[in-house]
Amino acid sequence: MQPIDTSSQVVEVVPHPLPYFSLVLDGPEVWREILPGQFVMVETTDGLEPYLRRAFSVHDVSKTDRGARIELLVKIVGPGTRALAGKRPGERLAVLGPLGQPFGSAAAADSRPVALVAGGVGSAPLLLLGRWLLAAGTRFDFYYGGRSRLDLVRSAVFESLAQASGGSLISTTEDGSAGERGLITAPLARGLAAGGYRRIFTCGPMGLMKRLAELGAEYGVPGEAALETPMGCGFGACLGCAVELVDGRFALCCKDGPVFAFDAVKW
Amino acid sequence: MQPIDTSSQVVEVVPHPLPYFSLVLDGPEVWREILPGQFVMVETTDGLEPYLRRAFSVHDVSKTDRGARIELLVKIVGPGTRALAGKRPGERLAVLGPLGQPFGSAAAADSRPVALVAGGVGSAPLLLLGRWLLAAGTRFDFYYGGRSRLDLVRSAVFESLAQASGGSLISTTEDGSAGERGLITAPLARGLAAGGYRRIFTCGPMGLMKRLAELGAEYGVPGEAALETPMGCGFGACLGCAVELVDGRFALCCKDGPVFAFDAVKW
Amino acid sequence: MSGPEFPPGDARRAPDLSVRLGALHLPNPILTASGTFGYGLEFGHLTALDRLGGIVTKGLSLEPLKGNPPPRIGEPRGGMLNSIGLQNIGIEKFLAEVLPGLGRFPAQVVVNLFGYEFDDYARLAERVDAFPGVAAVELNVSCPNVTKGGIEFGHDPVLLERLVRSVRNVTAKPIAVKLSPNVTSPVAIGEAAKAGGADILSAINTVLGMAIDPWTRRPRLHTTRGGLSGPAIKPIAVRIVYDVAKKVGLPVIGIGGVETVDDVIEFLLAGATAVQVGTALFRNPRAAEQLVDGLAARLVEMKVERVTELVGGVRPWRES
Amino acid sequence: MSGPEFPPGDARRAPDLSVRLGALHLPNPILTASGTFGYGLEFGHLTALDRLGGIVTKGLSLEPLKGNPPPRIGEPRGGMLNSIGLQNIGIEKFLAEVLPGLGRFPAQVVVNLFGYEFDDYARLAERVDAFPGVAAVELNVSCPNVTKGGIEFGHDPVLLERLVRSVRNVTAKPIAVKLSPNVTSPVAIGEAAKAGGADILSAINTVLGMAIDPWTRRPRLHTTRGGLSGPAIKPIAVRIVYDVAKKVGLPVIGIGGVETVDDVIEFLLAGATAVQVGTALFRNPRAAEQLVDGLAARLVEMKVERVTELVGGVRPWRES
Ligand SMILES: Cc1cc2nc3c(=O)[nH]c(=O)nc-3n(C[C@H](O)[C@H](O)[C@H](O)COP(=O)(O)OP(=O)(O)OC[C@H]3O[C@@H](n4cnc5c(N)ncnc54)[C@H](O)[C@@H]3O)c2cc1C
Ligand SMILES: Cc1cc2nc3c(=O)[nH]c(=O)nc-3n(C[C@H](O)[C@H](O)[C@H](O)COP(=O)(O)OP(=O)(O)OC[C@H]3O[C@@H](n4cnc5c(N)ncnc54)[C@H](O)[C@@H]3O)c2cc1C
Ligand SMILES: Cc1cc2nc3c(=O)[nH]c(=O)nc-3n(C[C@H](O)[C@H](O)[C@H](O)COP(=O)(O)O)c2cc1C
Ligand SMILES: Cc1cc2nc3c(=O)[nH]c(=O)nc-3n(C[C@H](O)[C@H](O)[C@H](O)COP(=O)(O)O)c2cc1C
Ligand code: FES
Ligand code: FES
Repeated sequence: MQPIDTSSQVVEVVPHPLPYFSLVLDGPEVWREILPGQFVMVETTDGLEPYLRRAFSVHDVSKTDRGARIELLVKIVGPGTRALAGKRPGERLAVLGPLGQPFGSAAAADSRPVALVAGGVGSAPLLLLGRWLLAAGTRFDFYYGGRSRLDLVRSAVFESLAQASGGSLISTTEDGSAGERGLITAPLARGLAAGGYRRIFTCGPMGLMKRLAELGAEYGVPGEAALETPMGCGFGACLGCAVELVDGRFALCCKDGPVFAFDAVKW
Repeated sequence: MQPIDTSSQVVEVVPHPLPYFSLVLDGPEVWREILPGQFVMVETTDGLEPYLRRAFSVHDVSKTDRGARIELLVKIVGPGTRALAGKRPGERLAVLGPLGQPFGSAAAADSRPVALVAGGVGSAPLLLLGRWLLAAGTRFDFYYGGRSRLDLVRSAVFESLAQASGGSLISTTEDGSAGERGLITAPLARGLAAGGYRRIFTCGPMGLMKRLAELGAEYGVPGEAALETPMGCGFGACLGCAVELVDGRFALCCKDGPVFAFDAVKW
Repeated sequence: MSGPEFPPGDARRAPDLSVRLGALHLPNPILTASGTFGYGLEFGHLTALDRLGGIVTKGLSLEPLKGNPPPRIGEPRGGMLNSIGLQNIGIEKFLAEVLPGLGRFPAQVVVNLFGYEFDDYARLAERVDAFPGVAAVELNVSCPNVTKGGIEFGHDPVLLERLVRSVRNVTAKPIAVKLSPNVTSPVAIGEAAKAGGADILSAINTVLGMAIDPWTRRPRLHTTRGGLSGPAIKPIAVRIVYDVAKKVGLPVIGIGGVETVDDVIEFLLAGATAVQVGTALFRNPRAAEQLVDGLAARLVEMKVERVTELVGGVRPWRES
Repeated sequence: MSGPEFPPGDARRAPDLSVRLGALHLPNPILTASGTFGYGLEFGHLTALDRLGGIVTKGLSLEPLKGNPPPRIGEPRGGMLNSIGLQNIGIEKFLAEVLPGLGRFPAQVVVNLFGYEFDDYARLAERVDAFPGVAAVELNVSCPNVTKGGIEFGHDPVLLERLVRSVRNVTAKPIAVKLSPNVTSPVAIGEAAKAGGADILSAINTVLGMAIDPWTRRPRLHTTRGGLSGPAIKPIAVRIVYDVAKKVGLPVIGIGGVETVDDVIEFLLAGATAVQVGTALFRNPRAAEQLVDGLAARLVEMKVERVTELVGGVRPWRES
């Protein structure tokens, strides 16, 4: 479906433990068709700081009587995200979307569960993915890693979703303030060693996703990663979001991605 | 008194008929000493639009228990004034002041009244001046000119002040929507012809003030004008606010002004 | 921003937006800038291409180019920094697959050409000369993002004059030469282009810049340096447009930070006959289209019947 | 922004902020830029002058100058445009009335010199050479706001080398040459300055720009063109600092859009040993003073003990 640019209305800004919050936006009917992993480009200010729009994965989607409502899960890291945190219900923002290629479906043939692996706010696109897997009757475990417990934003939601699918939530923090102390790759490696998964879907820091790709290769488990690059436009015009592929070509994160197969990316 | 830079709190934004509003700010004790014609430099955003502070005459001053409160009368003309219009009570703004040279006193020897002449929002500094004249027992007429009635912002306040001093309000609008149709210079010229004034104090568009200087010269009535120039700093650092004087020198509007004697300025 | 509305038959209804840059005639003075709107066709779903005055293609070379490694963009305050490295599909693919589709629009197609070698430009121009769908060529001799070739031509008057002449010899199409702001005298470069047979000057290309992430200590761009664009460079662009329009005497296309109708008016007053919109399109894909409407409305407000009346209309305080 | 707070005796208490640019030793790398903070003394009531690393005076000429007619400033998006015209009190008045008062501060006094004629510079330098209160001279050979003189020197390597040598011959004080961004090769100019005997390169002066009021059709500046400063020019400044620091091999003072601690770090990583704060002072008179505190706090956060460790510390993705 072609992306469209809408002046969408802020429904609310839901605070989570800082620096996280959810931005809920009302939009057109086409948003109902948004798929897990797709993103939108949001105008954060009408001024210069920042000048360009900002990319956000669609965290959740729901129908409204005349259109659709999306939720973005946002981490405040700079001027654009800070500006969004200060929006008030009723304000209007230009939102372009849906953009990019979604996560692929998990080959149904295989009966093993699926592993969703989130590094911090990388959990954003994995909520919608979890809902789809659940609806498709696919069991999944949700691996959630962060620096500290604060970075495991909305983990209760992810836990209940995983459990509803028959799976569970496994979390780690580097400071040990929640879950197992360490990196999320450790428990995942154990899970893979136990031969548990048929597919890995992940979003998070580059380092994490790279390591997961290696683990996947090691255990012969295919996977997909939602990548982040700086983006100038989000719709294929600036060519600024290059991602180097194994074949040496440069793909566009906003058009060919943001979701890429583990084995396609030159990590 | 030396200007100081304060992080002052917004008390309220008082709406007037658009594009006008009042910005009320709480500040330090020294603000109590602000004189008519002096101004402050206000940080309008913490971003880039605009980057530099904006200059505003002090419209009114009052004491608070621990400090002072000032009112700015603002016309929305661009990003900075628009940003100020959107401030909310409790927000903090950097405000530098008081700055500049105030209006001089009206020679008491002469018993004739004084003429205050405002062009649009040029009325801003004349409220405080009116209060001082009133306190000094000096009678004054308030001449208020604008494009339409909307530009005669707060004219009721000016009228009662003038009347309290024993004078009256004379207003004109170019579209005739209030007062006499035409320019404020017309009734003032009549007043001068009737030999009525000992001094003229004015603030408004350059063209108006130039014409008043001519009229003053014509009728041998001295006067002072509060000038406006673009200002980079307001405290004498950028040398950007040059005003050419009759002697050919360039004075700084922010330091030597903004109030200048009619006969000092090369109009 | 939206178009003006007048009672039918109202004389003010349609100010004349058409402009002529030598033999290049445009329905209106708003074009999309090279490299900021692909090859034109891709974005028909995001904006009404048929409203534009012209479309300047992404820089095209003889062979396809894969471009620079990431990171390719950064975002300093007030602008954008890029080093795409002229990634493009190559002239042949463009002529075969893209150009035909562009025929449907009144918007004029300007093909932006880029070469590594001196001869590349003439070969590219020769190749497109046969295609009526190409209204003009724009020579990018000023792209800061390629290590070899390209840029030197735009910094050396002697070389540039020869380069433009070599192109002039192989095509009758209007030739626009895109000026670099990164030179001591854009006027000297513009004069060289004119001497070589250029019909139009496009000013400006991006300004050479650099930014560093204070935490990772990495340049924001893989190539270290890149091209600055957006609002931050507008005053530089207006100055160069003013200088070359006044001193070189060729029609000028103003480029650099154009986003609002005020910006368009400013460039026109400075001496530009048309403008290109670049970075603003990334923020708002409809920016160019909306400027066409906005400009029409503004002309009515200004009581100006022909947009050309504004060209060079700045009123200096004194001779300069 | 405010200073770091540590338990007394804490080793992290005071990172070393002192820097040396040749013979110019500064308590910290934060200076005020010429023309943006008067002669230094005037603003003691607005900021703690004794906290600064150095104060660069407004450009001084042999005779007082009255400057350009208004309007002298405009405010394009993201920056400031000025054409003050080097209004100044003249070198004699400065030496007699201002300099003595500056003696009280640890902040080093750098005298910015400007001349219309070739010989003016040497005469000015000779005049200040006797005054121990002057820590260094900065030659403004790159001011875009004067019609005759000044600027040409900064655009012509041959002329500049001779000019700097003429100054070198009359003073033993450190000589900083202020580079213009409005040239094809700042490196060539920097090398000429070095060949002439310069000790330090100050980069950059303002970028030549222009803006027009779309309604009055008047240039925003009486002189039509003027100097662009502020955040908008930072990427240009960082690029030039990086290039000259790497290729010329003289200590560099980074100037252009410095406002935040991130900006300071960015310039240091690019190769600057110190920075000057200009336009930011207009927005916040305490900007420079606050940067001294902020920088100290940041070094602690970065676990960097000496600010000099950061100089030139950028990590390019590849050789460039
Ligand atoms: C396809 C896609 C989907 C995204 N989804 C989400 C999401 O759901 N929730 C969310 O919080 N964020 C998401 N991001 C990241 C988000 O776009 C950035 O955090 C945002 O642009 C930062 O803008 P800013 O102005 O607040 O900070 P900036 O000033 O732009 O950046 C602050 C710091 O973060 C770094 N940075 C900026 N953008 C990125 C990036 N894309 N990746 C890594 N570092 C960056 C900058 O280098 C800078 O150092 C997504 C990015 C992409 C490309
Ligand atoms: C000493 C002094 C006292 C002032 N007192 C008041 C006051 O009490 N109330 C009030 O509303 N305004 C006052 N002004 C004017 C006020 O400073 C400007 O309107 C304001 O800076 C505009 O900022 P902006 O960002 O909203 O618009 P900008 O984008 O800065 O300007 C919008 C338009 O107005 C023009 N403009 C900007 N500044 C000025 C100026 N100083 N004079 C004339 N035209 C200008 C610009 O050229 C531009 O075309 C005063 C100015 C000075 C110098
Ligand atoms: C991402 C990007 C890619 C660009 N690619 C090209 C190009 O291929 N050829 C060219 O001549 N100019 C190119 N430019 C320069 C623009 O055409 C334009 O001259 C410049 O961006 C200034 O305009 P702006 O401020 O409106 O963006 C590019 C600019 C950007 C931002
Ligand atoms: C109002 C103003 C006046 C200036 N006067 C001078 C000057 O007299 N001599 C000089 O060498 N540079 C002068 N400059 C340039 C600054 O010193 C500095 O190089 C430039 O502004 C870039 O720094 P910034 O972006 O921090 O302002 C002036 C700049 C401004 C804004
Ligand atoms: S972000 Fe612009 S092409 Fe991908
Ligand atoms: S406004 Fe800066 S000197 Fe007057």
